[in-house]
This record gives sequence, C-alpha cells and structure tokens, in this order.
Amino acid sequence: MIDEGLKSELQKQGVYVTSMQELYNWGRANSVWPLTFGLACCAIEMMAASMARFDLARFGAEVFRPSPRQADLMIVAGTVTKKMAPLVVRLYNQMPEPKYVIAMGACAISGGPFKQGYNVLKGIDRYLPVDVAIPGCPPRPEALLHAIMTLQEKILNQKLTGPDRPRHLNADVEGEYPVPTYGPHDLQPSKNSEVWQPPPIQR
Amino acid sequence: METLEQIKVRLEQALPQTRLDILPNECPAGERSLIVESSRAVDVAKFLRDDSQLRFDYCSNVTGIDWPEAKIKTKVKKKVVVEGVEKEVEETIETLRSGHLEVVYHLYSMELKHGPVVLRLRTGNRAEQTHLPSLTPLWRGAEFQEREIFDLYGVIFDGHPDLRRILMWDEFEGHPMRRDYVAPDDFEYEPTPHDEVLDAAKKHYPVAAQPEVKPEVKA
Amino acid sequence: MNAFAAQPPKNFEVKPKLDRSGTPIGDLLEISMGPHHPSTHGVFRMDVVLDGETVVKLKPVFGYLHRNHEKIGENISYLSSMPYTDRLDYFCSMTNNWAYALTIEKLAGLAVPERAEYIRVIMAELTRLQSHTCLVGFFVQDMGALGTPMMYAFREREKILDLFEEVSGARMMCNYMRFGGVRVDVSDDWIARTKQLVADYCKFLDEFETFIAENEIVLARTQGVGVLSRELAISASITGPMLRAAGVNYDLRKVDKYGFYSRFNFKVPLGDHGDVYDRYMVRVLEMRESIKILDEALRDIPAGPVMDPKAKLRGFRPKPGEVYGRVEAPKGELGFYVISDGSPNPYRYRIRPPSFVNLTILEDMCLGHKVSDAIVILGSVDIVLGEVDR
Amino acid sequence: MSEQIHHAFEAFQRLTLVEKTDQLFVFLKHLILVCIPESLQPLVSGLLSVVLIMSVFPGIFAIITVIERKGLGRIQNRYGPNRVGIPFTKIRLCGFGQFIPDGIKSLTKEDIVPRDADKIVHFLAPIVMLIPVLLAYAVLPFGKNMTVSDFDAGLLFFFAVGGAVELSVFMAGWSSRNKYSMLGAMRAIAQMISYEIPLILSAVTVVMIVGSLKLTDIVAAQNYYTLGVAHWFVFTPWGLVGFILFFIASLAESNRCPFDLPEAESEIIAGYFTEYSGFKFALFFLGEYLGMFAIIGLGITLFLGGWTAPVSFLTFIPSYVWFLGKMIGIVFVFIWIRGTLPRLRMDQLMNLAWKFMLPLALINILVAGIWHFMCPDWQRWLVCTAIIFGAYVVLGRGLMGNQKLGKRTYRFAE
Amino acid sequence: MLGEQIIKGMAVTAKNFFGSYVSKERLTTVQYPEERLVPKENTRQFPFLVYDGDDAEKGLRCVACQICEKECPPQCIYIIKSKDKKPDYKGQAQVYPITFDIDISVCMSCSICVEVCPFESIKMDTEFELSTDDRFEGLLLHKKDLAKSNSHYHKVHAQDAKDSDAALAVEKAKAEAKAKAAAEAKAKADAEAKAKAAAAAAAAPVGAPPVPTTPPPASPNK
Amino acid sequence: MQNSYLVLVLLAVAAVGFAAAPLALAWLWAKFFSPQKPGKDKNAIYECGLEGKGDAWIHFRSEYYLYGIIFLVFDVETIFLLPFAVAFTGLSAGAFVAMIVFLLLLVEGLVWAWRKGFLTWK
Amino acid sequence: MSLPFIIIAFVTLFAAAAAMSLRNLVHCALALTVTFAGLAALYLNLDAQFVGFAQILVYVGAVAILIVFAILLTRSGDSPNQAVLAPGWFYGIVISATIFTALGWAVLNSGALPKQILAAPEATVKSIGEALMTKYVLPLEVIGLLLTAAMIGAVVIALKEPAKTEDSGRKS
Amino acid sequence: MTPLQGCLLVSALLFAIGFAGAVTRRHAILALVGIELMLNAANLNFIAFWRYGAHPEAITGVMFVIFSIAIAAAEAAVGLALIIAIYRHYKTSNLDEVKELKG
Repeated sequence: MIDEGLKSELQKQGVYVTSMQELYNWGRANSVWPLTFGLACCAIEMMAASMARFDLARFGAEVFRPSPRQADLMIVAGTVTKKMAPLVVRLYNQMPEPKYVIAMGACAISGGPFKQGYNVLKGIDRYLPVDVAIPGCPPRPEALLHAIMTLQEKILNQKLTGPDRPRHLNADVEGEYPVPTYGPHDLQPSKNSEVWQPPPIQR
Repeated sequence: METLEQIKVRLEQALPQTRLDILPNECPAGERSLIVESSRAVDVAKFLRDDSQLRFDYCSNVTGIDWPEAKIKTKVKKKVVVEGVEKEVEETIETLRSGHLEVVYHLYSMELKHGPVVLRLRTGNRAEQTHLPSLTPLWRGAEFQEREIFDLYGVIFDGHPDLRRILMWDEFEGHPMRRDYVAPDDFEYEPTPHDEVLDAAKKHYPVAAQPEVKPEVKA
Repeated sequence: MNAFAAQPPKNFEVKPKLDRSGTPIGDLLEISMGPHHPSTHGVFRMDVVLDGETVVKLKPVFGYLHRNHEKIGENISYLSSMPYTDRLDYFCSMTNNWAYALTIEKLAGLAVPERAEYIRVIMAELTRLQSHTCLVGFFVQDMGALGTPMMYAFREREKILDLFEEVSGARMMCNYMRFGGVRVDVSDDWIARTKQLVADYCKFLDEFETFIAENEIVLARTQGVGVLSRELAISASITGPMLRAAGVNYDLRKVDKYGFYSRFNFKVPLGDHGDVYDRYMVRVLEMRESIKILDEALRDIPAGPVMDPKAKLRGFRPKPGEVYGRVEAPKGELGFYVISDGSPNPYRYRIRPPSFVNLTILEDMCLGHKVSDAIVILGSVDIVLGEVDR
Repeated sequence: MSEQIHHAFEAFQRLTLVEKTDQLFVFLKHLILVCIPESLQPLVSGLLSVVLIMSVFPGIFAIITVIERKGLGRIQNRYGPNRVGIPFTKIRLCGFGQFIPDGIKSLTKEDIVPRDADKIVHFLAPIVMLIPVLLAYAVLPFGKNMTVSDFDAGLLFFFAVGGAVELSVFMAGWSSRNKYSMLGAMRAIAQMISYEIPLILSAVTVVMIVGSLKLTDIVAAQNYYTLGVAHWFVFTPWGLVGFILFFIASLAESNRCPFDLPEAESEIIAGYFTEYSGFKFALFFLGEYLGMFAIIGLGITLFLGGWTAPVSFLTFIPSYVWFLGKMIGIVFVFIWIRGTLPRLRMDQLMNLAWKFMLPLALINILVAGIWHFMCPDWQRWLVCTAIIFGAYVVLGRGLMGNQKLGKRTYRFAE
Repeated sequence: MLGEQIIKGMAVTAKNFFGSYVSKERLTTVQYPEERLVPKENTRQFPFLVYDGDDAEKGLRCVACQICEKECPPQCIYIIKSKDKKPDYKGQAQVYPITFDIDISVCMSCSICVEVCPFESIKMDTEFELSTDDRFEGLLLHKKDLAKSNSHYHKVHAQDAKDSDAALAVEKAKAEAKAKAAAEAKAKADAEAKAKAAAAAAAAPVGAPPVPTTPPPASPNK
Repeated sequence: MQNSYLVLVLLAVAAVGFAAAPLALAWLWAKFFSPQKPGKDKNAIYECGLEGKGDAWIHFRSEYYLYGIIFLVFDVETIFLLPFAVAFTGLSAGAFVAMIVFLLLLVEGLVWAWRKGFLTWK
Repeated sequence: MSLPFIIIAFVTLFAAAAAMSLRNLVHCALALTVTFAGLAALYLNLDAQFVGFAQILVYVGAVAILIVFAILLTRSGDSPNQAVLAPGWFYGIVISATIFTALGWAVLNSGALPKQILAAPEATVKSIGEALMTKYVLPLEVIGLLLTAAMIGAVVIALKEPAKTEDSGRKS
Repeated sequence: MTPLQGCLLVSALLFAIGFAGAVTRRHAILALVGIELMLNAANLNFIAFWRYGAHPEAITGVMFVIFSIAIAAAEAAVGLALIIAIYRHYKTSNLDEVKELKG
C-alpha cells in the first residue's frame, strides 16, 4: 500500500522528469548547430539551404561552427572517399555528445553513382551511426530542411532515462568509433560492424 | 600552323637521329599524333616550344594510357587471285601487341593561337621499364598531371621535381587506372544486386553460397 | 619583354624564406589547413609551414574527393558518362556537358542544329554568370565577410538555377546536353524570362560592385597579393580568368571559335597585374561580357530542331580513334580526351580539369604572404574539388 | 527607521513625474537601504547593484544574440531564426526565444578538454575572462545617479581592467595547445594591445576638456543644452575624431568584424576557443559580448553624452533608457558592420593601429589643447578642423597610397 | 578618400536590410514547410512507374524490357521479368515486371531511364521529402511504391504527360490500324491461317522491344 | 572609499559565480544523465580532422615582442598623461608645452621605429 | 591590520611564492599576474587609488603580457625534466631568509615609525596631475627620455639582425 | 602591530621571495621576474609610508611610485629584450647554460 503523499510525490517526480526531458529535447532540437563540413556537390546545396532562399536559420541551425567542439550535427554532404573517411570519423569523434549525423545525398548514404569507384566509400554508415539519410543527387535544399525537421522530430521523441534512451545518455556505450587506417587497397577495417549491420542479401 | 608532316621534317632536320612516327587517327577530327622515342623527348619538346614558328608554349593536357598486352585483330584488304580473277578479300590478322604505357601531351600555342600537336611517349613495358622523361621542366603545367599519371598508371617521370602520389594515399599499392587493376571487394551489401555485385559478394562470403543470380520470386 | 618567349619555368626548389635576418627567429609552425577547413572550398588540404604568420612552404594535398570519374567513365557507355560530367565542376554542369558533348561530336562527326548551338551558348553563359557570381561571393567570404556577399550571390544564382531547373529538371546536375544537340527545347516564355533576368543582372552587378569592388579593405586585401606573372602563367598552363588576369589574351571562345561564339560580339577583359584583385575584376568584367553575349543570343535564337536526327543515344558506338575537345569553362580550359576502340564504352576517358592545373602555381603565389592571404589566393584560383580530384 | 522611510518618500514626492520615472530605481534602492541596519548598508547596496547588472546585461546579451542573427538575416535577405519561442507552447515569438534552446543545449553538451591541454588554465580561462569584463561595469553611469561606484580615477580603472582581458584570451589559446588556438591567441594579444593605446588616447581628449576621470563628471559636462541641442563631445572636431577612433578601437578590442582576426573562421577555424565546447564556449561568447557592451557604454559616456538626451525636449525619457538605447543602437551598428565588411589582414590591422590611429590620436590631443586655449568662436572650429583634416588626409594617404591601392582600368581584347 | 567606399558598401547592406521589410525582391526566403516554391515543369527527383486506369498492377505500362536497367549509369534499377504475360494498353500480350526496385539511395536523378524507355512507362517524380532514418528499407522503392497513376503524372508534369498520352494514343491508333489492316488483309485467308497470323503478330514483340516512335531519337539495337 | 571597493569585490565574486554556476550545473547534468565519454580521438587536439603533428607550443617570433614593448611604453605614458589631462584645465600653456615635449619624446621613438620599418608586421 | 588587508596580503604573497616556484613558466607568469593584481589591491587598501589602478594598467595589462611574450619567444630549449633550480639554490634561500629576518626584526622593533594613524590623505588625480606638471616637470621629461631610450634599446636588442642577407622576397 | 608594520612586513616578505626566486631559478625570465617583485616590494613601502607616514598631505610617495612603475616597466622591457637576444644567440634562456656557453 502506497500512501497518497508518496504517490503524489512520485507523480510529481514523474512530471518533473518528463518536463525536464521535454525541455532537454526541445533545447537540443531547436539548437542544432552543424559542423561546417562540405565534401562535394551536396555541400553546395547545403550552402544553398542556408542561403536566403531557403534559410536554414529559421530553424536555429544556421550557426555553422568550424570547430567540431562546438557543433552538434555533422552533415555528411557528398561523396566520402576512402582517403577522406578516416578524417570524417575522427571529426565525428571529436564532436561532443550529443551529436547527430545526417547523410546527405546518394554518395553519403551508399556511395551513390560513384559506388563503383575504387576510392569511394560505399556509404558513411559503415563507420558512423547515421540518424537521417536524405536521398537525392544532390537533394534539393528543401530536402535538407525536411531532414532537419525529421531529425528534430527524432530528438523530440528521445527518452531521458530507461533502456531505450539514446546512445549518448548510456554510459555503457562507447563514445567513439574506431578510425579506420589506410591499407594497401582499402581501408582497414573496411567497416565498423558495430554500426553497420546490413540485412542479408536475400536474392 | 604547319602540318604534322612539316613539323616532323623540320624536327628531323633539327634533331638528326631522332625517330619520329606519326600515328594516324581515323576519327573525323583527325588529330594525329607524333610518337617520339623517350630518350629524345625532351629535345623534341624543347624544339616544339622554342621554335619561332611553332611556339608550343602551352601544354594543355597530359594523359596516361594503359595498353595491356592484347591480341589485335586488324582487317587487311588483300588482293588475291582466285581462279584467275583478282579479288579483294578481307583477311583478319592477329598481332600480339606488347603491353606498354603511353603518355600523351596535347600542346598548343598561346602566342600564335594554334594547335594542337599531340606528342606521345611510350614506355618499354608495363612492369619495370616504366621510366619516361618528365617534361615538367619545360612546361610547369605538366607537374600535377604527371604526378597523377605516376599515381594512377605507374609511369615514373625522370626529372620530375616532386614525384609523389597525388590522388591516392601514400600507403596505397598499385596503380588503379591500369586496366588490370582489381578494385577492392567491398560490395557487401547492395539493395539491388546486379550480377557483378553478386559475383563479388560470392567471393566475399565464400561459405554462405549465394543463391541463383536472379531467383524467380522474392518474398 | 615578350611574354611568350620561352621562359625557363620557375625554380622548384622553394627555399623557405625565413626572416629578414636570414635565420629563423621563431620556430616554424606546421599547420595543415584542411581537409576540414571552412575556406578550402571543399576537402582540399594545404600543408602550410608558417613563420609567424608568413607562409614559407605550402604543399597542396589532393585526392580527398577522388571519385574515379575516369575509371567509371571507361566502364560505362558514352551516354551514361553525361550525368557524371555534371558532377565534375558542380557549379557549371552545363559547360561540362557541353565540353563532353563537343568532344563526342568531334569524335563521331555529328552536327548540331543551329537552335541547339544557340541554346548551348545561352546555357554556358548563364553558367558562367552564376559560377563567377558565386566565386566572387565565396571569395569575399574567404576574406572574412560574414556571408553577406555570398548570400547576394546565391540570391542571383537561385534565379539562374530556376531557369535551369525549368528546362532540364534539376537545379545543379542539369544533364542537359546530348551528342548532337540538347535534350529538351526551351519555350518562348523561358526565353522571355531569361531576357528579363539578363536585363536585371546588370543592376545586381552594379550594386555588387558598389558593395565590394572598391571597398578599401578589399583593395588592401587583394591588390598586390598573389601576383602571377605572365611567363609563369603560360608555362604553368594556367587557363581561364586567371590567365587573362595575368595579361595573356587567350580565350577559347575566341581561339577555337567553338559553338557559335564567332557570331557574337564580345571582348576579352585582360588584367595587367595578375594579382588577386585582377582575377576578381576580370571575372566581374567577364560577367558583363557574358551579358552582352546573352543579349545577342536571346535576340537571335532561331527556331528549329534541337537534336541532330542522326545522333543516337543508346548503343552509340563511334569508330575507333581519339579526340581532344575543349571549351572555355568558367574556370578555364575544360578538356575531354576520349579514345574510342569501337566498343560502346570509351577505351580511355580523360578529363582535363582547369582548376586542377591552375593549382600548380598555388605555392608560388602564396610564398611570402600571410596565411590569410593564402586563403584569399586560393579563393581567387576558384577551385572546385569535384574537378580537381575527379 | 520609519521616519527615514518617510523622508525618502517625501523627497520622492517632491520630484516631478519625469524625475520620478527617472529616479525610480534609485529611490527603490534607497528605500531598501534605509530599511536595514547601517552596518550592512554598503554590502546590500553593492549586492543590489551587482544583481541589477548581472540580470540586465546578460539578459541583453541573450536578446542581442537573437537580434544579431535576425538582423544579419535581414541584411542577407532572409528571416533569420523565427520559429523558436517559449518551450512547451506553440508561441513562436518571432524566434526571439532562440537563445533558450541554445542555452539549454550548451549546458547539456559534453565538455571536452584535450588530453595534452593544460587542464587548469583551460578551465580557468573562461572564468577569468568574465571578471575584468564585469568589473568594468562598476564605473559606468547607467543613468542619473545610477553609478555603482564613482571612482575618482574611474576612467583609468576601466582601461586597467579592460587590459586584463588579453590575459584570459591568452590563457584560453595557450592552454588548448592547438595550433589554431595559439595563432588566435597571439593575434588577439597583438591586436588588443595595439588598439588599447588609441582607445586610451582618444579618451584623454575628453578628460582634458572635462578635467576629471570621474565618468559622472564627464556626463555632467555634456548635460547642458544650447538651443535645445546637447553639448555632446561628439559635436566638436576633436570629439568627432576621438569618437571615431574610439569606435574603431572598440571594434578591435571586442574582436568584432572587421577586426575579428583572433577568431577568424575562414583562416584559423575558431581562433582561441577552437578547443572549447559546451558552456565554456558559451562563456567566451558571453564574455565577449559583455565586454563589447561595456566598451560601448564607455564610448557613449565619453562622447555621446552618456545618459543625457540629445535634444532638450526629449529629456522626459528616463536616463537609463537613453543609456541602454544608445548602447543597443551602437550594437546595431556593430552588427551592421559585421554584415558588411570583410576582415583585415594582420599586418594591415597593425598598420591601421600604429600608423594611422595612434598618430591621429596624438594629434587629436594637440587639437584638444588648442581648442581649450583658443577663444570660443568660429576660428577655433576652423583651425581644429583643418589640422585634423590635414592629418587625416596625410595619414590616410600613407596607409592606402603606399601600396598604390585604388581603382584600376582594364584592357579589352577583341 | 579612406573610408568612403566602406560607407557606400554599408549603404548597400542598409538598403537590403530595410528593403527586406518592403520588397519581396530583398526577402527571398520561401518558408519551406508552410510555403513552397512553385513546381517547375521539368523538375525531376526520382523515377516512378506510370500505370493507366485505376489498378496499379494491371495498368502498369512497364513491360520489363530492362533497357533502363542496362542504361542506368549508377545501376540502381533492378527488374525481374515475369514468366507469364498480360495485355498492355495496346492489347498486346507483354511480359511485366515481377520485381521492379529502384534504390533511391543510389539514384542520381539523371533521367536517362526516362529518355531510353520506349514505352513511356518510367517517368520522373517531383517528390523530395524522402529523408528517413531507415537507410536499408526506407530508401529501396519497390514496385508498389513506384507505381503511380497517370493522373499523378499529369499532376506533376502536365505538359509532358499530355505529350506522352498523345504519343501513346498515336501508337495505339497505329497498332490498331495495323491490326485492322492485318485483319482486313488476312480476311480473305481461311480461318486457321487468320488465327495463326494473329497469334504470330501478338507474339512478335516479345523477344525484342518494338521500335519506338516516341521522342527520344534512339534505336534500341542492343 | 573602502566601501566602493566592496562593489568591485562583489562584482568579481559574482563574475566567478556567474561563470562557475552553469559549469557546475553542466557538470551535474553530465554526472546524472549524460555521462562524459572521453576517448583517444575525442580528447586529441583538433587539427582539421588529421592526427596532430608537431607541437603548438613553439617558440614564436620576436615581432610580437616588439609591439609589446611599444605598447608598454605608451601604456606607461598614459599614467602620466591622464593626471595631466585631469589637471589640464587649471594649467598654463607652459605645462601643456611640457606635456607636448614629453609626448614628442615618445613620438620620436615611434617615428624611429616606423622609419626603421619595425612597425611593419612581418 | 584589517581583515581585507590580511586576505589580500596572503593571496599576494602566496601568488608571489607560486610565481617563483612553479615549474611551468606560463603558470609562473599567470601567478605573477595575480601577485601584481594583489599588490594593486594593497595600494587600493592604502587609499592610493590612482597608483593602484596604474599598477593594474601597467603590470597586469602590459608587463604580464610582455613576460608572456618573452616566455613564448624563448621556449623550446627547456625540457621539463631539467632541474629548474640553479646550483647553489640553497644559499639563495638562506640569504633571502636572512634578509627577511633582518628586515622583519627592524620593522617590528623600530621606534622611528609613526604610531598614530592619520586620516586618509587625499591623493586625487588632479593633485597628482598638478604636482606632475609643476614640481615634477623635470622628472617627467627625464622619464619620457628614459622610456624612449628603453623602447629604442629594447627594440634594437630584441630584433638585432645577425646578418644582412637577402630580402625576404615576395612581400606584400 | 600597526598597519604600517603589517605593510612593511608584507613588503619585506615579498622582497625576500623575489630575491630567492631571482637567485635560485635557472631561467633568466624568472630571475627578471624576481627582480620585478623586489621593485614592487619597494613600491609597497613607498605607498605604506605615504599613507601612514608623518606627512600624507605631500604626495611624494605616490609620485615616487608612479615614476618607479615607469622605470620598472622600462627595465622589464629592456631586460626581457636582452633575454630574447641571449636566447636567439645561445638558443637557451637558461642562465647557467649561457654561462657555460660563454665559456
């Protein structure tokens, strides 16, 4: 038997935690500062998205920070080559938690049109946990805005506590991802199996 | 501009004992090229650059080409007397082309606004005799392009001031633009598997043999 | 002195010029600027050695965007390479398309209908407008302006992109031209609106020039910085506005007279100092010339088909042979060298990118300048990494 | 005690309505002070002032960050942040709530200290930055009778603590052990020390005319009107030059564009705070803005009449409103400049400081002396203006003309 | 004069600042989720498959000729042909795709598939709001996702769709005329021969795609 | 007099508090909810995504020192200039001339450095 | 001997000790800055407002910066493992302890020191200025000369050019 | 203990610390810093004597300190410049090493 006072106390705490969670998520979602980080063609559309016509600033996300220490969001905009991949991973590692990744464009998601190339990484999700992927080559600036809204939605639904809390709130999950090294033909390792678990090829 | 033949004649006068060939070109534009033996390449290039009528001061494009050993089928028209009647018969001759790497320079003149003259240098083979003289000391513009050819084709340019890999990382082995370069097998997952992808995947996962290339029905 | 006289190229031994005293007063600071750097225009990297703030050594490092265009181009059909050319210099897909189409037309001996040639000229000049506009914006941003010039530049660019999108369906990756013509005809309405845009563009350029061209800070930052001599420019195969800023009159539109450029009345602006400011102003003046070309082209464009009926897209197999085709892209000479062996795929597919070659003399221009200048000089070279690394 | 309260009220009653609104805060403070024992009065009085400063100026900072982003947006033909308002509601407030999520986020961001960094100094730098910045507020007259502590050497105090900001910047840059930070720190120190001299020298003219380092005296000296127009020092030749020099120097002292070299984004990433994340970074931001407000406040006090109204018929507006209004107005100009100008180069920056501003400031002192010794009629206007203009032309030509900068003509080839 | 041009530059930004409150020209932002740009006629994002009528399965124009699969530069189309046949819009029996997948995580929106398609069956859509956190399934579009009605096509590309309908109508008319002519020609022949001929005519285009008469001046001689 | 310094102390304390309180809050948040996750790369020095090479704590050039000296001299000058300026209104022209002489002495040093090119940043 | 005085004195002395004993030179410089600031506070405590602020301006704002510059301009040679103390440091300590003892003894036992505390004297900036421009004009000019000489001398010493070699080339 | 004595004691201690540092530390800059501390200790004495001395109305003490600050600053500038010059010459700013190098 729980007496009424304790019950209300618990409820109050629940409300307290809930409102704190909401405030935390709201704060994070509305202040997503991207890293100034353009790789290829998509970077131009990313810039276009922050320009007057589309104005990323309306979402409070125009503060492109050049240093990863102050950034929250890494927009992988463009082809990640094997020569670039270790740097991308290192930059991601150097960002403070909580941090998010948007894979913008076909190349960043899967290698895209260049996936047949010997120097092209077949998707940044082999090394990094991608939160939102935007298809397109390049995606329209509005698509990036849509992705930001998708990301905000995702952030707003995250739990502060409990087993399904996001990665950065869980002390048991590693904060860093291993940086691949340059091998004779390919990166070593060629993928981070912790992040990249593709469904088996069925056909 | 003088024709390529005229240039060749003048070159042979100016630089005796230089072997020059003209490579024909069948395409409508007909840009034929001058094949120069590599030992005299620098002299020829210098002549082309400094001659007052030619003045090829602008080296626009430097290209590497890989010609692996191959059997070349050429059709030759022959006149054969068959049963007393002279007939034209096409005959296919197979010749073995020895493999080599080729470097092509497209030269223009900014002063006289003419061009191009296409200069071709060939290496001995594709394995070890891959040295060619660098034309970078003559045309600075060739610097990065020659580095790129060194990187992607493996032609070693003697006299190049800074011959390092340019596009690939330093630890990289091999020359990826060669036609026999095998790209690393990393097509592990393809949502729309095409034949070559599945072949690669089969090699990648030898144990779990992949089913037929295109099964009938997908669940 | 005759600039065209054969000049020995610059000495490759770059002696780190240290201090006025000849001995290093301080330690040298090795910094790698890039690949992740706000103003290296992508994933370009400069390994810079600084003495105080002065650059004593600068090695460009490439390849962070090496996407194997050439290898892919050798493995796919002639037509399939067309969308890939869009992604070379991703600001100027139209001129890339044209260069490739022109090369293949030379290779296969295709003719282009008159209207299509006019459309190509219009598209190429619009591309030049937006590319130069963006460059100017970027370049002032590299100098430290907080994006405002870039925003204005992109504002105008969006208008041109709207036109591109309307015709070709995509903003940046137009994939518009084909061997023997262009893919889609333009409508009269489109031409009318383009005329309007071209008419308005002069106003924008005027405003932009008052905004930035004679600003004392811009003058101080650009004049006398990154001087490129005529001799070195020619020897280093520099092309495009950079070459013309160094005072060499070499514009492929005039030299090769490809397309219908001989029909248009335009001039080639030339700089005398070869510094960053000249490179900037030559681009601005080129935009004004482009506007003249556009005026004429939009006035004179004839009616007619836009594709050569002989051209075929699928199963295109040119005869064996080789060809080098080049156009004056906004950044310089963009060339394609294609060897056909008679199969549906080219045997060799080589791209001669302008900005890659233009980077050759980056170090020569930067040495002895401040690190801030190095950024501005790099900006004035106008590189696009998709093209540099391919 | 009640008698004292009564006295206070009585004194307040005697004021006109205009004066009442003007002196409201002074009265309230006085009211509180008379209610407590005398021994505690200094402490409480100080605490009240401090609390007021600490609530008003960081608040202005929060709003200004949003205004800056929106204003820059407008300059750049776009809206700027306009979607974030009050949490838990759908009220958007035109985006003026943008600073709340930014604050929440930077509070909850992970704090990274580089392994090789000097951890103690790295931690102390942002805290140390705030101390001199906030101390500077002690001497500023925010309004009539609203000066926290009116030192005899108030102006000197301001410059003295202002000079200490360099050290925290250096601490930040050095302790990060990052090359960009280090470059940024060295640039910051070189820049700040170079511009501190013109800053002080341009203020000296005012001191010469007023004859006091007390900032209240300086305001009082400007608080009279001829034909309804205030006698601000900016309306004299030496004052105008002094103000312009002070303005440029204050741009440089607060690391604002076009002098934002220490944090030059396009060159050295984020300068001296490259390695700072989370709230430490926010503190640098805060420190920089508070420093900017303080130095603008000083500029207003010295040249723009402090809290006085520009024309006599506007004196009904409370003095603190004038002060804050002028301050925010100049902040707008700062934002405007930031939206317009590119950055100077390091050597040009130093040239401007040492070869243009310093000589001009020295000549300005001479001019102020002449101004004082000449009889007040049109001749002294002429003489002073002529000297200053001549110096400006000569020095300006020396700055620009040496390198033959200027417009060029271009050749055209057919 | 030192500083004069700086003031001019500041005047330009001031003009833009104040202009943004009065002129649309100086405030070009389109507030995306609420406002949208006017769609352009030719805008293309990702391909879709057109079907006529109401039934996506029955009316699908695609005959699984696999030309698009072969020509697709980044190889993002995957087709499995059916074994059986069903009648197309002309009434001819055609194979149809059992599986038609497009991996839009690879697609480069080049519209070459549209150009080479002889059947007016694959077209470019304008939908771009596709960002998702599901990289594997979310970006692989199957036949049921790809199939969109002709009316949708009319909605996104009005002019194109009209042209395409017209071309199809011409073709259909031609085919009908041909069938009619064939029928009339064969009318004199006996019933068995007639039936045989009809069967042959129907079976003919199965092996190789028919010669297109549609705008892309290409001949499918693969 | 002493009381006015109290405000300074209070302000300084408030500044430290103002900086330290959110930092403490952030630390608490990290402690209870969002754990710190240090790592090899994360706590390495940022250098454009590359592994750092060379130390940032190098021996800098002496040009910086030069500006430091001139600054110091002029800074010292101000502690004479300010009392002079305060007393200026009550002073004779002779005193003004004396101060101008004092300034000219310093300006002489400045001019010397200018002439020698030391004021040019290298 | 008020409480503020004790606190300030303690902080000052502690910082001074730290400045003289820390390993890292930059830390020493920072501790030194605290010492200077503490001294300024002591001056303020002694009602010498102008001197206190001048102390902050010159020492915290300028001399500390100069020392920091000097440290940064002369590092690289000093490895951290090296001994920081000079040989014979012990004697130094002993001597300084002796000095302190002697001075302290003298201070505490001197009868010459005035015993009564007068009211806080006035040293306004105005009075300083007037004194400066009247009584101390000559020292002022001498100081001006000294500063100029010091500036020129320091510049010449610090930037002495060992050899005139080629000009540094492409300078802007 | 009178306030004056307190001040003098602090000053003496400061002087001793400065002296100890100047003598014991190997690094030339720290030696200079020690000297600077000693000068400051002297300044403190001046101020203390002015404040608690017999003739506070005469501002001699204050004037002295002002001049002393100026001189100390000049001394620091020249001293540090010397150290920099020595460093450039000998590549060390360690006093003993300099001694050794000088031979």
